[in-house]
Amino acid sequence: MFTAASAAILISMLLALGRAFIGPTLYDRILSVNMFGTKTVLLIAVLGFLMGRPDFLDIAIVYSLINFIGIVAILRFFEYTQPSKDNVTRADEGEHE
Amino acid sequence: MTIEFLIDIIILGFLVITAVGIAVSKDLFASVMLAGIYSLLSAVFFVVMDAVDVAFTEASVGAGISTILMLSTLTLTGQFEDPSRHNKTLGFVVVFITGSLLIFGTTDMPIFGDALAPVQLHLAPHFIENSYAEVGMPNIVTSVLASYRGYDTFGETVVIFTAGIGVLTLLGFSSGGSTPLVSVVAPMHQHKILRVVSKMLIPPILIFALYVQFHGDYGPGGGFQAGVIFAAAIILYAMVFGLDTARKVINQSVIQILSALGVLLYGSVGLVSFLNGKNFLDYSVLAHDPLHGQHYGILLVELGVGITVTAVMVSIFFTFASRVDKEHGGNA
Amino acid sequence: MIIDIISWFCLLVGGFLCISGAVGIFRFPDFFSRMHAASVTDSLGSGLIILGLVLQSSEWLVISKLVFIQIFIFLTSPTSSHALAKAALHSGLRPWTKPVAGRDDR
Amino acid sequence: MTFMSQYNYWVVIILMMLGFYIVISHGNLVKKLIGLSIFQTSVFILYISMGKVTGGTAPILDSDYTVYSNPLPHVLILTAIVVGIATTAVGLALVVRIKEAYGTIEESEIQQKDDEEC
Repeated sequence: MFTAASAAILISMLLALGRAFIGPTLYDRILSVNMFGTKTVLLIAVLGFLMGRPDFLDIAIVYSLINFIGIVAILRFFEYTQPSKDNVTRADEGEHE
Repeated sequence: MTIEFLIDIIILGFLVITAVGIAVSKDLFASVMLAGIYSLLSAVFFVVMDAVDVAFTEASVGAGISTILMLSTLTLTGQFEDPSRHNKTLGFVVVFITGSLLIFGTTDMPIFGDALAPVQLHLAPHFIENSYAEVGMPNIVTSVLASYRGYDTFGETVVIFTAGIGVLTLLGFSSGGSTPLVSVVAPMHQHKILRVVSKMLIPPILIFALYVQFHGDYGPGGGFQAGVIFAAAIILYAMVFGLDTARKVINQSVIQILSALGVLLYGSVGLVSFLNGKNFLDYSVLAHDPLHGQHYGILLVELGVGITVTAVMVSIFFTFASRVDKEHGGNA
Repeated sequence: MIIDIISWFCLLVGGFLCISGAVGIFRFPDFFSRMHAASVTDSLGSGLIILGLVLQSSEWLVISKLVFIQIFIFLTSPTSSHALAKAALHSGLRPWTKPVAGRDDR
Repeated sequence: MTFMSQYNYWVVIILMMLGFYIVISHGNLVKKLIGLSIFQTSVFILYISMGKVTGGTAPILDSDYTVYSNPLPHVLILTAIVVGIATTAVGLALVVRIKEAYGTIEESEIQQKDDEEC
């Protein structure tokens, strides 16, 4: 049953990865990285049970915390580039449409 | 074929796809984000390969600090690369030849997971069988890291300290000269929810870092991981509430002293054991019972590593972030 | 036994929700609908998977760690989604609307 | 099984070559550093793969288990990851300085400017 759950998580990871590749705007990529992070937390938790040593959940806890920091960092530094370079956003939008 | 091996194959496949994505992407921001995914995947791989301590380190370093540093550099250097200047064919030929030679070389490698491979026959059996009697810790990785190979780890700590000094000399010189721009409006002021949630999350992160630091003898964790997590909490504070606020909480000079203090703590533990008539970093003389001595020694050494790693990571981030603030006028 | 069945059910439904969210993130036409798909299913899917794991474990330490993970996911996931949506809207990205629908700018 | 038994090493080599390719053929210095970190991770994967023992478990002693994976590669790679990020930080600092000095981080443009100065 853990196998089925981990397979489901792996499939959703693959789809998120696909969106990170094609995602026309950078926000799509950030979104998929965020989702990927959540899925990684779940996968590590399930893997702990699958391999019979569930006492290693600390790694999953670290991920759930660090992932948030990563997203905040991406948003924070992305904002620096946005106001000055309006044309970048326009270009992204154009690509998207 | 076991399920673990199947997951291993899938994860490695994902890794290759991600790496190809990084190679072809022109947008450096996208590359950095894919590099984040790459690091997440490699951490999962390390878990599958039973390397929980390594996965822990990769988890705290790869997704957090590494992404943050890359992004802060990108805000200073620009988002796009110039694809016209690549020498594709020559690079491809060189890579192809090297790769095929290496693939040819793998035919001599032992079968994956072989318990009788040459790697498994020396040292590792000794560590697995005797480390509990000699060092008294369930986590073999910690006892090897801090006790058997304590000298090596000392060297690594010094390398990290040196890297911190290097970044400071490269980028931190002008921070004392002109008065830094005081950003009137704290950054991310428009993200009220983010600020509240960060305020809620920072104390648990700090406590969790302390848990990782002192629980490293019994589970995955230790000074390196704890240091990075602790630094990540401080970095989160600096990002959400502004660099100046963070500087008020943690002074730059305090950080510099702390980063040296960790290395000194490590070295002085070695010196104490040296002066007591044993080898450098042989902790068994630190208490009457050699096992207790080992415990004390590892605790102190890991603390030294943790302090140095925290201080160096925070000072590296502060140096980069103050550059970013200066470049972009300090009002994001 | 009954606990096993409940936990399997939780794991399966959680896995299904994860996949459906991922399909949403992959197939939906624009950023905001993708984000909607991702964040809505993420919370429930991860919650169910963690619940399934909690039902499988016997040690209190493991259970408390799982609960912590769940709390952190519940705190961070919506927050980052919100911040992301806000940043995207700020940067001038507008939700995709049906061309005929016309004036529904928000 | 015997066919796939070298799979990890192949992936290591593919990743290593991808990183190598990025380092030698891309001109952007930040991209080069990303390529370097891919290369680095491939070495980590090589070490950790070699330490794995089939049927083994994580090297944290527990009375329920007798077979453990090799702890030595884990120690080496654990420190290497943290040292790797520290050295990457130095590299990025150098890139920022180069950008300030030359106004670009494309390798060929930097070389062009160097040539003009001579």
